[in-house]
Amino acid sequence: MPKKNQPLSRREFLKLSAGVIGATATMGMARGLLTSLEAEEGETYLLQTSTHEEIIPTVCLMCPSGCGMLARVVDGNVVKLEGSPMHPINLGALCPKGQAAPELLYNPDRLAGPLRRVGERGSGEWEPISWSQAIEQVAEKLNGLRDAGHPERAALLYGETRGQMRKFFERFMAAVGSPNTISHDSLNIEAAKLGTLFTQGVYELPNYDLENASYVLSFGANLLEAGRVPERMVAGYSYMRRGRAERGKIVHIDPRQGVTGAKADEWIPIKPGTDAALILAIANVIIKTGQFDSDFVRNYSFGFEDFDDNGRNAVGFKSYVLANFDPRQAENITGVPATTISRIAGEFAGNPPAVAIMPGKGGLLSGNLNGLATAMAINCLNALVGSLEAPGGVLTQRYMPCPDWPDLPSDSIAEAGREAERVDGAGSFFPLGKHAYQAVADRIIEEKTYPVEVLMLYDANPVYEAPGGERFIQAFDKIPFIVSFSTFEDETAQYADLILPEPTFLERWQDDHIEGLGYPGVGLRQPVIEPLLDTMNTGDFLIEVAHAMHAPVSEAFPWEDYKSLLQDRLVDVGTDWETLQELGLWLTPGYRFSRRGNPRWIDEVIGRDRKLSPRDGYFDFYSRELSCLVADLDGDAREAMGAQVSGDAFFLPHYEPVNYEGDEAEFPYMLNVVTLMSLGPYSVAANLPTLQEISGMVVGERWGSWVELNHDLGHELGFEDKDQVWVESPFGKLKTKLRLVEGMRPDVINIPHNQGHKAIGRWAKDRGVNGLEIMNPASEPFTGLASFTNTRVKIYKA
Amino acid sequence: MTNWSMVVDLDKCVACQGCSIACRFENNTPVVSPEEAALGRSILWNDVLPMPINPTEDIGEYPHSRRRYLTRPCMHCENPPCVKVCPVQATYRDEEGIVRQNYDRCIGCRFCTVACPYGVRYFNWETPSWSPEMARHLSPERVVGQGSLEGPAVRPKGVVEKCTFCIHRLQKARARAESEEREFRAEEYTPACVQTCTAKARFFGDMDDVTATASILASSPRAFRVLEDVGTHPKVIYLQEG
Amino acid sequence: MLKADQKDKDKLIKPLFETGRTYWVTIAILLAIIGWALYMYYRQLTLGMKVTGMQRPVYWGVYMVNFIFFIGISHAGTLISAILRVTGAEWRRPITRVAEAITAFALIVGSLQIIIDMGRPDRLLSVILNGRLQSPILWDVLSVTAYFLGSITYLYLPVIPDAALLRDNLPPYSPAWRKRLYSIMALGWRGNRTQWIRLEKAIAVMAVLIIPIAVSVHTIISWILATTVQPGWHSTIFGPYFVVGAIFSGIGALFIAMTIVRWKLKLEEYITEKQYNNLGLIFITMSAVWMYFTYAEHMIITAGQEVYEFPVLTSKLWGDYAVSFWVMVALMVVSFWIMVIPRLISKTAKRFLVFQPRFTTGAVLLAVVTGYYLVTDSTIPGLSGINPETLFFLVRGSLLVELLFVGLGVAKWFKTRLVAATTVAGVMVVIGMWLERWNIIIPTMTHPYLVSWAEYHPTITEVALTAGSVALFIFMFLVFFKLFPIISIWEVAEGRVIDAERAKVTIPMPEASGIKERLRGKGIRKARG
Amino acid sequence: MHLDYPDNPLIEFLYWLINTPGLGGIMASVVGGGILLAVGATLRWISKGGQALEPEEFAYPTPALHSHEDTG
Repeated sequence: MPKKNQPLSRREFLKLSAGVIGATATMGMARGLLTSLEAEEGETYLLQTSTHEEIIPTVCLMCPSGCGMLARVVDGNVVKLEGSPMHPINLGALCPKGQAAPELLYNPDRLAGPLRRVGERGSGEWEPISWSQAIEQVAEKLNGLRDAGHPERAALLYGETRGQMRKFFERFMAAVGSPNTISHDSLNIEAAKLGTLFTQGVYELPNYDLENASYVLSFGANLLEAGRVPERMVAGYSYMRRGRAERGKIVHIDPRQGVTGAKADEWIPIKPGTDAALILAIANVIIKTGQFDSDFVRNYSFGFEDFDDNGRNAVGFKSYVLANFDPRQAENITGVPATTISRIAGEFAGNPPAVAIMPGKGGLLSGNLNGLATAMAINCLNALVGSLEAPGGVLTQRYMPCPDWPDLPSDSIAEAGREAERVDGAGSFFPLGKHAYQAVADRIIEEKTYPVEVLMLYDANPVYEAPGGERFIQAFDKIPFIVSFSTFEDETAQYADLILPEPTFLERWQDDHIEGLGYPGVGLRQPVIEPLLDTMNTGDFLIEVAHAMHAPVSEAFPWEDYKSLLQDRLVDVGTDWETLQELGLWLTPGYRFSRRGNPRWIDEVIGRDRKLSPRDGYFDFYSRELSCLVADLDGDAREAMGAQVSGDAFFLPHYEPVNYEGDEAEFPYMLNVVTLMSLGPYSVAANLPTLQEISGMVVGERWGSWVELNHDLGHELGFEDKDQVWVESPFGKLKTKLRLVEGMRPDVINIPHNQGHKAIGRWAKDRGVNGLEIMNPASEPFTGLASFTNTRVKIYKA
Repeated sequence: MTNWSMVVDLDKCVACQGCSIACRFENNTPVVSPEEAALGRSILWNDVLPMPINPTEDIGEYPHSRRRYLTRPCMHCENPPCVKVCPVQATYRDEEGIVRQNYDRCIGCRFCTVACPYGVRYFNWETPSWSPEMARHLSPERVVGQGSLEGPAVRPKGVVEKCTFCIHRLQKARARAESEEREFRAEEYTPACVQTCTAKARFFGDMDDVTATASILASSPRAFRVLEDVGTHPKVIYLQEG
Repeated sequence: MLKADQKDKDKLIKPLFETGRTYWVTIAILLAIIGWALYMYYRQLTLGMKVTGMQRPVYWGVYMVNFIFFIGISHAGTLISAILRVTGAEWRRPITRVAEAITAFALIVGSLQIIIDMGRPDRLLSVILNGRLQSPILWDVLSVTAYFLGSITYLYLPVIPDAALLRDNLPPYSPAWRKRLYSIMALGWRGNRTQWIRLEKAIAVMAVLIIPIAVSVHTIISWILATTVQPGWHSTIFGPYFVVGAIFSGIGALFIAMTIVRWKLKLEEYITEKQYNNLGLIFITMSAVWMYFTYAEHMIITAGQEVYEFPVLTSKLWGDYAVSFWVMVALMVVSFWIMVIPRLISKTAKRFLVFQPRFTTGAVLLAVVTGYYLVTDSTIPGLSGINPETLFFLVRGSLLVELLFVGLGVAKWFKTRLVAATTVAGVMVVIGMWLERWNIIIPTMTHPYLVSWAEYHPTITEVALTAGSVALFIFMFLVFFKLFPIISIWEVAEGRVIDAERAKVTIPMPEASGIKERLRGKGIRKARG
Repeated sequence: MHLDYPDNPLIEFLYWLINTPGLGGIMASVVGGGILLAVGATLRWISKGGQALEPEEFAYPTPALHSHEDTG
């Protein structure tokens, strides 16, 4: 060792009493204690550090990945967050959003305690109240509804719910007597989930075994920037690329190149909304060349060949695809050369294991059934080459066992209320829908159902995040009592009557299913420091509210608080609470593939969540579940609702041309709102200055918005890079900065998501534009999905 | 003698910028206002650059255009131009090959920032500031000596700062080995960016140890160095895509 | 008691004690500007360097430009006067003091720029305590220190006999402190032979020593840039290029100072056309050498295939810095033109049409019209049938020809106005050389290797400090020359004596027929006497 | 890297010379101080010249002065 410049002279320095962070040190001793002892008299310190340091595991909530985190708490302050090396999603890594989370915790714009509105709605005049007052008031309102016999007039809109939270909300609302527990899924992942349900029969997002895949086709799945579980995808991608002996190939099919397209081995710009045609053309080539998995197709699938449907010869997948999706036909639709389609098909079928990836969010929703049909097509493509439930293919998510929830106490008011039609029309007005978050506004304004009297918003900011969110403000006029659980005064909370701030994820108890790898696991979010402000976990709050309500609602929640609820719920995960707390997670590592046709295949993989069609272990190329669901609607009725194919094609993965909003001549571009790795999908991230600073790395911007247009086209049209431009759709217009980029189809423009906030805090407010504002606010008539990606725009110089 | 060095596999890197932000929280770099940021005054010791950052090379015509991304910490050059020009030895290369920066001695002449071809050196155009709430997440660690202040210590205005390969982590790891009365192992020292790398694209280690992963990767046929022709001999080695 | 000539007394000594209103107004204005600059500097100190337009990657901006510019100006004096002294150029006598003063003050102001530019000026002493010889900044510290001390000495040595002269020839109404000042400054000068011999020896030695130091100063400044690997700077030509530029701009500054002094103090008898003419010839030489270097520097980048250097060049040729680059080139070309062409035109050139004022006026009008069409890009009536590409060359070509005619006319006008021509050229070159420093520093700074290219716009702080620096320079000049005579009295007097001696020597003129006329035709007169 | 300097004590000394903080300052002080000393000495030398026992005082250096010098 060198004597000079030696960075640390040990004896002079400090002694460490226990473990410390650093990649190697974390596993067994997640709780470390680092203390410095006094230096000997007359000697200089070289490294000065904290006197007290703790490492506390928790789970990130800056995006839906749910990465394990180790919080380094120094003298009571969270100074650094590291990825937990134990956590299978992130394997010790942490993305910029997770790294920047201390700025969320210490954000000066956080609400310091519960607030009650005193001025007009939206005036921003509040008075602080106590939590007991808040509990009393909410309980009183809900009791009032129940006393009037209309418990269904309470509604809860929720965003990201983790672990038990969704079931907890459903239970709470059920106990009160309302069916209106409405998820924001219809804005993003619902199409993918329905597509999987109608084919594979599980109401889940597919998971992908990228680690073992040789060939990956990504259909608009911006897997390296913002998928459902970006961190997991990145880890899989990285392993596929260079973690093993043979490097896998990724082909990214998307109008926008983005980071994924740039990193992929091949980027194929495709006409937006035509992925289904491309997928089916690939299937066409695979079927024609006989490269499909005949064992799977023959023995474990339904509807590949034509079949007899009560005497009628129903068209199967094979003949439908062969008849309609020749690569040359697809070339006309998609703009992808037929030779490329054939080549990709050959590569896909010839390099097993191969997998096609669908976007977890965005991308798929295109105004009509096309999104759903595309999701179905992707599943069918995977099934066709036998990649379902196979190494390097599609994995099906399993969960940790949880005890059954105790039965709800018998309650006639609640039971009657639960039977009411949902306020969002899911399952009724939208026959295929599970949730229709964005439709709530219109349906309230148009008084489609009963009035909503109590609206609760959990991690829901529809005014910002729903297309045309301004309509929610209008709808709020008809709702007498609105409660928001937002940590910040966001766009929607501004119009609430009560804001009951929830602590940040670093200060609260919550569990988290580990999703994305297939195998079950549970993560535990725990307060890494005492809550900084007078906040209350929404779980705790609702339990308190239930307790404050009249029987029998109060009896439905036999738990003291949300933490004890969790302890109760997680009793079967295979470890004790202390271990869970110490490690921050528990899991059953390793995905166990079910052999085709065996009981686990039938119970867990194929058909698990089918409600109406047989759970027989057959993968549906021809969706029986879908045909049961729309059994009431004949072909004409379906057409009246906007279906563009008739007959059996409706139940097969098919291609439906997108119904664009806006005339192509007047509005030549399709508007696409993209989520970036930096700002992510959650509104609060926009108020983290660090994330704002790195937000526009892909184009070299910082803080603010821009709109991306094809470079050559832009120059042709007389635009210069960084011009100020108006982006105008039939629904409104926005002014922002134009950036000319090379990797972009000339008929598409992009606006990054999560800017253009009108509230939240000093860093987010009035910065950039929100592309969703000018997007189509309509809902797809079958599924109730928000259909906003069918918005056409024009741009011109400001 | 250790010779610390980093390898970045661009085939794995996904340009997520986790490294940049891990660095920020590890090393207390301040956030600057949007106006300052527009002037390029953001301080990100590790930055991710869309390449080519300037139109010095063609990235091809649509649809065959291809952006690349380069994550760029300090290169800790073996022949660092910054060290040569510093009039007061506020920046120097220590015996383990880390190019360090002493905030207590820097006179703010910005010669090093001008001399560095990689733009890894950042000048404090103003006093770094955090709101009282935000200041709570600052790391209390600092490397101090007689007339020297290094590491994550909050910098005064008017001095230059840069990536140190998280020098305080090295010192901490050594101290820990010492307190546990055992040999220090190179694997115990990992800079924050390497630790957080989402794609596991970064490798760090002792180049003089032929068995270290980093030094094995550095001999890969894909290995290259950025701006090799300016003669800086960077110790951050990249592995090509594809 | 040393006795001054009555003429020197009236012209050189009296003005030191009589101060007009203009002087005080000027001083007040200058102080106001300096005060403003001080305030802006205070802001910069408290708020940080963010008040400047500097940024990443433009880490060096106007301050650095000013630094190089002022250090360049400083070459006016000492180097020129030293070279002239060493080569025994008699005509130097009336201008040495002005030149040397420019040197000293430009050095002060120039060095100040570095302190202004520092992020931590409070740690200035660190450069001495921790100075590392490997850094070109230390080389600069060494050479500027040496040059500054040498220049001050070189300015002071010739002041000694003048101070003594003043001490002994004070007007009766002068304040007592001035007497004391001059007594101290005169160092007990008695004017005896030993002192004179020692003084002249000291001056001669200093003159020789100062030349290499001066050359080193600007070479080293260029090396601050050239020792980095930044695109456009890493050039071997920079040393001599900067030295030549420095001398060039120095002469320009000297011309301005000379003319103002000559005009304000009515020193036509002292500073004659001879000084202008001879200095002008050096100026022309420097101009030519400078242009050669400029061309060489850019030529090599053009021919090289350096992807990083090329954008720097193009930004100057037609990019963001095209205006500053081409204005610089234009200033240099025009200054060269008005220095050279009038000397080439024959006195009798008037008989050619192109030299007649009405022709020039016409050319000016035509050039304005052509320029208008060029700038506004409007169609020219009657030429719509011509192919646009031909028109493109036609319009530009005709503008060039018109400007050439304007230039000829102007040159003719300047033929008889040497002082005006020289001064105009001086102003142009000073501005041009400031732009040259700008064009060297900023385009490279804005086009680095691995940082996104940037734009640089100086802020009001930088403008204020630049204005303050110029004001400080002029202020020091004014104060100094209120205290000391603007012309080295003894040197001029010595020159008069030498001239008188020389005048006694007669070269007889050949009387062969016709030769007289022929020589006269070439402007050579018969020696008188 | 193969750009290491040869193991020559002179080169090592020179490298030490240019790379040691403080030496530059010393050098600058030496140069500055040396010049100041030399200048001071020169001025003193010139000033002392006045003590020479020479009756003539010249306001300007005249030919008389120079011619005398030539002959003397």
